[in-house]
Amino acid sequence: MRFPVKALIAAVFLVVVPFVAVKTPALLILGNRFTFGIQNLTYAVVLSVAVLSLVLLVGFGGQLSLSSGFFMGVGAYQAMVAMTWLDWPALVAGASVVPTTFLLGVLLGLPALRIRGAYLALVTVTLAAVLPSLVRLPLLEGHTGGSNGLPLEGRAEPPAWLPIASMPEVLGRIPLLGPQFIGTRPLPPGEAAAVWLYFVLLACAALVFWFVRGMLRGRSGRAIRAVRDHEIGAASCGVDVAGTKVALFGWSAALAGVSGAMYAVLFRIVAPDTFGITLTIYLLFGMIAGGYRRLGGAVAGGVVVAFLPALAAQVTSLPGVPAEWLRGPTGALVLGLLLVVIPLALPDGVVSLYSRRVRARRRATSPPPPPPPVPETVVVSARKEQP
Amino acid sequence: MLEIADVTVRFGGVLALDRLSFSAQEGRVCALIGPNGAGKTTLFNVVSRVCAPESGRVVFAGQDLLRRRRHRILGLGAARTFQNLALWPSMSVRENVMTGAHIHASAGLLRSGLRLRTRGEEQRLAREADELLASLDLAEHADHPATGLPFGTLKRVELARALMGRPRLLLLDEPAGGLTHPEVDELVLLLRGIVAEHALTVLLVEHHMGMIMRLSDQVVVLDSGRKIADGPPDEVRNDERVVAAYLGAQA
Amino acid sequence: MDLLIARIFDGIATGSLYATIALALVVIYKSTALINFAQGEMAMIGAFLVYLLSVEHGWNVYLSLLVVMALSALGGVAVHRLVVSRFDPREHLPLVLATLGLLLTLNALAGIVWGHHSRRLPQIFPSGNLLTYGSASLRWYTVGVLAVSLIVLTALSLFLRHSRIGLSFRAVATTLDSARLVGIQVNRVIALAWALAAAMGTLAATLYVSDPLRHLDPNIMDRVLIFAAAAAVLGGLDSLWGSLAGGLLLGLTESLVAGYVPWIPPELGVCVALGTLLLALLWRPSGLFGSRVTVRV
Amino acid sequence: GGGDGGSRGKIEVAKGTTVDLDTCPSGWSDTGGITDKEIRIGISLPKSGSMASVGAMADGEQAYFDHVNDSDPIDGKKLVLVQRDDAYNPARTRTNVQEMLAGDNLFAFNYVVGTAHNLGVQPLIEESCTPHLMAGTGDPRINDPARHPWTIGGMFSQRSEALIWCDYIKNTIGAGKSVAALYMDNDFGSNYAKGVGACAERGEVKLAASVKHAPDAPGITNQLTTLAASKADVVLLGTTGAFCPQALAGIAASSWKPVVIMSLTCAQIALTFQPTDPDGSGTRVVLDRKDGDDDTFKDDRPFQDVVKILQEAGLDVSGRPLDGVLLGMYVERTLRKALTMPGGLTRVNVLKAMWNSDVAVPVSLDGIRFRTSGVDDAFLMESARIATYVPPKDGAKAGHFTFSGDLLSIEGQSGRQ
Amino acid sequence: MSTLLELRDVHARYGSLRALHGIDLQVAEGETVALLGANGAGKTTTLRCVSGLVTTTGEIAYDGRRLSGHTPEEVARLGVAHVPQGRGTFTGLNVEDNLRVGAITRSGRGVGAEIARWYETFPRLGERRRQLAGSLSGGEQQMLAIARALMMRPKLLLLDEPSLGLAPLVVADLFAALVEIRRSTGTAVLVVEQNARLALGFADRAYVVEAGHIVLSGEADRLAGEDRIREAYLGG
Ligand SMILES: Nc1ncnc2c1ncn2[C@@H]1O[C@H](COP(=O)(O)OP(=O)(O)OP(=O)(O)O)[C@@H](O)[C@H]1O
Ligand SMILES: Nc1ncnc2c1ncn2[C@@H]1O[C@H](COP(=O)(O)OP(=O)(O)OP(=O)(O)O)[C@@H](O)[C@H]1O
Ligand SMILES: [Mg+2]
Ligand SMILES: [Mg+2]
Repeated sequence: MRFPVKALIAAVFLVVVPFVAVKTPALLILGNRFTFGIQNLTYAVVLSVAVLSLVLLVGFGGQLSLSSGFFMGVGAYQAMVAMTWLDWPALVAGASVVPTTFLLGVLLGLPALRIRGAYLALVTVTLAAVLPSLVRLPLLEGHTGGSNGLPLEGRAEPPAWLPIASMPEVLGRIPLLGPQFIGTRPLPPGEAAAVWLYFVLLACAALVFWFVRGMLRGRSGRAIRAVRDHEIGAASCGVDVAGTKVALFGWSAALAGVSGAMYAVLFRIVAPDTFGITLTIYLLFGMIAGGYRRLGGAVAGGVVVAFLPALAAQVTSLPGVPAEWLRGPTGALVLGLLLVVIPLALPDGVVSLYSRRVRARRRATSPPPPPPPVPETVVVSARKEQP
Repeated sequence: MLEIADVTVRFGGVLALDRLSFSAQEGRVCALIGPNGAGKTTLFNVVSRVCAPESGRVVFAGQDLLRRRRHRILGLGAARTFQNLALWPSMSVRENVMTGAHIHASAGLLRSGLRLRTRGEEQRLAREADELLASLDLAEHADHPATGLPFGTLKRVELARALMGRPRLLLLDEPAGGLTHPEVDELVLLLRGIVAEHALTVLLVEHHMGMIMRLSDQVVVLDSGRKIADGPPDEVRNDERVVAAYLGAQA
Repeated sequence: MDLLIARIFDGIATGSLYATIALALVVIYKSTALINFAQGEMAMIGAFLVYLLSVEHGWNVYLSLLVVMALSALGGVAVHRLVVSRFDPREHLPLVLATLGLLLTLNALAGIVWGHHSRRLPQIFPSGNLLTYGSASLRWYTVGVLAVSLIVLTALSLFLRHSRIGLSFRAVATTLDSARLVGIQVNRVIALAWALAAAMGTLAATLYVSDPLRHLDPNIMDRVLIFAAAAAVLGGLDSLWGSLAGGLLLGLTESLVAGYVPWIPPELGVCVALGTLLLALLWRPSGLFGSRVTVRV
Repeated sequence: GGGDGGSRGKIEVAKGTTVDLDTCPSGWSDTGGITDKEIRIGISLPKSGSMASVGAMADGEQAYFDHVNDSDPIDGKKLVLVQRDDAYNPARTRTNVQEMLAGDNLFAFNYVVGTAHNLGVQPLIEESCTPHLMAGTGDPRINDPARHPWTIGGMFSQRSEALIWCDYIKNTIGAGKSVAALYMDNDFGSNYAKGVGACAERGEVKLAASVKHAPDAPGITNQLTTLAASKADVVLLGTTGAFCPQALAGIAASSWKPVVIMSLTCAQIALTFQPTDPDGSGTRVVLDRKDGDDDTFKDDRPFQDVVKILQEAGLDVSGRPLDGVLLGMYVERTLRKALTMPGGLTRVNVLKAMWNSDVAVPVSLDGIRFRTSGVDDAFLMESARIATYVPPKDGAKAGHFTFSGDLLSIEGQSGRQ
Repeated sequence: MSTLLELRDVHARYGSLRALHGIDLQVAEGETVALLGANGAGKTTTLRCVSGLVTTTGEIAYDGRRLSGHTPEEVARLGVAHVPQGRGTFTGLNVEDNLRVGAITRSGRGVGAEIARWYETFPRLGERRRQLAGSLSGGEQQMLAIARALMMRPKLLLLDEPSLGLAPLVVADLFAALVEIRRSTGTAVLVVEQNARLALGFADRAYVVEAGHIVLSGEADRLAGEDRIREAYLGG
């Protein structure tokens, strides 16, 4: 075994970055100020779990189901209701989301055994449009806060034994990095809380990724891919196609639910319009832009979805463009153009930048594995279909 | 051992199998021949539960296969290969073959996610797969994705995958497709060995008459979904109706 | 009784609008098996151009509409050339993302150039009612939209059935590589589909906003697109007539359910659409009139 | 100003309104966000997405700030408006506010838009001890000086408006009239619904039908049919944007002829009432501000100056940009007032000015003043007049509003549920 | 006879894997050429090079023009019909439409008659004319693919293992039909065939490919007599 240099670098990076981000450094480019804050950083962690749920279902499972935004909303609301009305601690509330969303996912998986491809995609997109109306139903309004959203008071304080607030005193001494970007002053309570929240959610996300990674390996991972690539072939090898698919829907929904719970803990407000179709589009964007055929793509996707719209919206001047042109939704314009350009430049997503380099370095003797086929509609025409 | 009784399959107006009945004996190779579109693959699909017959029974080792769901068939001992390949191109050859032993392992999604006793099982499967690949002369391709290899090689990979399920009944759909004569000869030897070693019952669909003659103990001839001959190879070969419907003068 | 008839008229009115937009989606799907999420925004731009010509430059509305439809067709070809054709046509997801990007881009562009306030287009059909029954009335506008979609549908389906282009569409959509091998100029065929769909979209959007009940602003289309997509799916994504059936069915269900099922209030229109869609697809997984893909082993 | 460390103590800025400066972050300063040259104000609002039309407010406000900076800068400093787009997503709003607080060196916030959005950011803003002048929500929860002294609401509360409707129906149209109501299914519409519902519960009006429509519904035909079927005497339109003209046209096309009362957000001549359109004749509205397209105000000098500012900036002279000017004027006047107080332009003084406000701006109808007085009166916008739309007579290029009755004031009652 | 197709030093690769290492090959007008070789030798790749389905280096000349860089549709429009390995029928179209697509680059006249003629050669297809191609049996699809290619009235026909999956009787009929077509239209044929005996009986000349190289070429009759060929391709 080699010394895990990469893991070490990653760990240092993950630990140092929040202390930099909490200072919200800004970058000046062509007269635009782009900020980099801890809120977005933590949001990236939350979103990467949501994108992972799509990567699992679409990328690995081959089910063109875009329901993650919906389940994220369900998870967020459930966690929030548990925390506000039942006073459950955040971790318990978050965990309680798993069984509910799993079951809902299974329920969605049942019709998906028959509905496929573009049809499934559009049905599930519609699903995302439904949640806001459901939340505002008079019947539920009392608990969900209806259109006004459901806020949660207070904030998550770091435990006393953890020296988060005083960490900059240590990290700030690291030459080059520290004094400039972190400073050496201890963090005020609000900032310490933000960093603490980042670590907590990062740990949750890491656990989820670890779990999914295990799921995609070995027997179960092969079953998932077998079902995606060739259902009949899979069944002939004894893989329970329907069961695998339904379970995958369940787990994917549960991941989205967890991500929603993390969202609730992070933002302390849930509102119906957050979980509409726009979120679904962004998650889809994260999945493809990140790279939907790899777990790393989910991380990249989360980062991209958290930062890109926010950064794009900070474009206030473009060279050669008159100011009154930049009054309107310039951010959306920049974002839209990026959505077109990114998949063109990187059809395998942002992660492919990294893995291309790695692959070039390894210079494998065997040819590169071909990309798995795009999920396609395969219907066996027969007099009767087996369930 | 395998008994097909009165099986009828209809696709819209097409009668693909018409009250087909025959049985195949244990440990023997039963060949199924007939013109294109006679219903050979359809019969395979019925036995492996890919499509449901309108009527009839399929009994294997005392079990009514038509009562079982598709993925339970391998558990009862019947494995198949496909006329036009049903491999998973995103997996390596080894992984394809390991998946063939899906029913001989047990780690599900949850257990794999939590990594509960999955390691030993994986190692066992990989070992078995490598042994099988070596015996089928596929060891060099183990890490290659199951695509882009020559058609004949992929057909052999499918054979390996089917064997990983430790079947008692093997359904082979045109295993010699895309092979040259000498390669067919090798395949015949290989299959003979496998049949003997695992005491397999084989149902074989093939258009390569040389192979049929050398390998099979019994030949069933289909035409338009109906059985027109059933007997030992030599007898069938000289059957007038078979010659007229299938072989043609040249054979 | 009046009320029932009024609700049926409502259903037909909204349904025929869903149908016209669904039709544009279907045209693209038929040749590429792709859902163009930017369809609505392309159509919105078209409607804006009609507005500019007819209101700001004082052209005749019908003339403006025809001119803009022709321009849109060119725009469709441009979109294909500049964006779509640069993607690997077998890889749908990146392309879908690109159409989403296009959606955002066009929407933002319209917002920047024209602002977000609403404008009113001249009427295309006479105002007033064709017939009234008690308090229920069938507006000329509704009848007009329905008539136009019928005409367009008939023309389009005749064209696709009896020209080689229709055959090319289907060939390209099922097996792209083989289509190349028989000499079909795949890029031209797909470009043509984009042109057709863009022109159809402009027509649909213009009809949509020419209703005195509606206004033109850059966001008009994201409100209908989801219903139009549902209508297209309901009818079967590759069926022209299915889009009309799907649209009407959706419109009628929405207005009747909202009107007569007390526990489903009208603001849950999307839920009704989704419910209808799910039930229909469970019954027929490729929509009411869609063709099934057959892949056998 | 304050400084690092040390006790800064509690200060009562208005009646029952106390800020505890000891809870402010270390490094907080009473004059944070004010430099030699600039006073920095932050705004987060949707400039893209389905609510993008709201974004034009920032353009109007910016135009007014530019005007002030050019003509009469406050304390010789430039007013800088730091704008952020949140696409009407509360998470983006919260991120925006957090990042602006950390990195943009703001003196105060102005008009963060949305109810959920404001509820979400209020703790952040409060924790950072930054004033939020005119939060963009009509929800009365935001106007709570005893608990949340740093934020004041900046909209005519929809519940107040509904109360005025109710009084108007009862007093002018006739007691016990039947009412049909249309609401947008979001925070905006639900506040109207609550106000009207309370009124119906008290028996002041008879609610014959009440329907909602999704904020992103493609049309409201079904809803209008339901309303028409009720044959009510009065219809209330608690909706906004493009739905206002849709509703008016739909009602005009039907055989139903109710008295129409609609949201003041609809009261824009150019957008809701097409210049030449007879629809909507006689529509009542609770109005508190002028319209740049309304000829009634063509001799109103101060207002025409505002209109000119907008015209020169290439913006619409009614609707959102005009609202933006109103915001800008309020901010400017409040800051100027603070400047006159002992200690000058500080955050605490801004709070004092904000909670003891008495400001009039030429965008509002004459006679309307934004008054507050700590917990006794926590609402800025509480008076309006009933206006009736008159379509253009032949020759006129646009219709106008006529006003009936005096200025209605519900001063101090806005919190009433 | 003049040369119709000429490959000179053609190389091709799939990713990092090199499949062809310099192929030289010629087909004269009206000539039938067979390409023999073991599994994975590069026969299919050679045909794909001609059709422009893989990127290649080297010289490909067809009918007096250079083909390198041409797209498959351009090649097809020049009169090259390719029946790919794995058939590539239009699964979503029915049999008749598949045949009509074959003639899509020509004007509509005479198409009906020609379709009828193919139904004669492959009666099976006639019986199944309204069936979706995707649901045909393996052999039926193979017949369809060949018939569709011939609907193009090609100058050069590229056949990749045409006998794969066909019943012996059908194979015999097919080759008889091909001989007839060659005679009446002068179509040149480049055929890859595992059944070497059949191929050599049918072709004028043959090439043997091994691991991406041409190792042997010559008159078909002469090759059939060579020991090396008998051993490697014709079996005992
Ligand atoms: N889904 C289907 N719909 C309609 N017809 C079908 C379907 N599946 C099979 N058929 C028809 O049933 C008949 C039997 O097909 P099958 O695949 O069993 O033939 P086969 O004997 O395997 O032929 P081959 O030797 O060509 O593989 C064929 O004529 C085929 O066209
Ligand atoms: N799509 C592909 N990706 C990667 N490698 C490929 C691909 N197609 C073919 N190859 C490789 O290229 C080489 C030549 O293949 P080709 O298909 O041309 O052989 P062939 O002689 O036609 O064999 P077959 O008998 O299978 O038809 C083989 O080693 C094969 O593994
Ligand atoms: Mg078969
Ligand atoms: Mg080959």
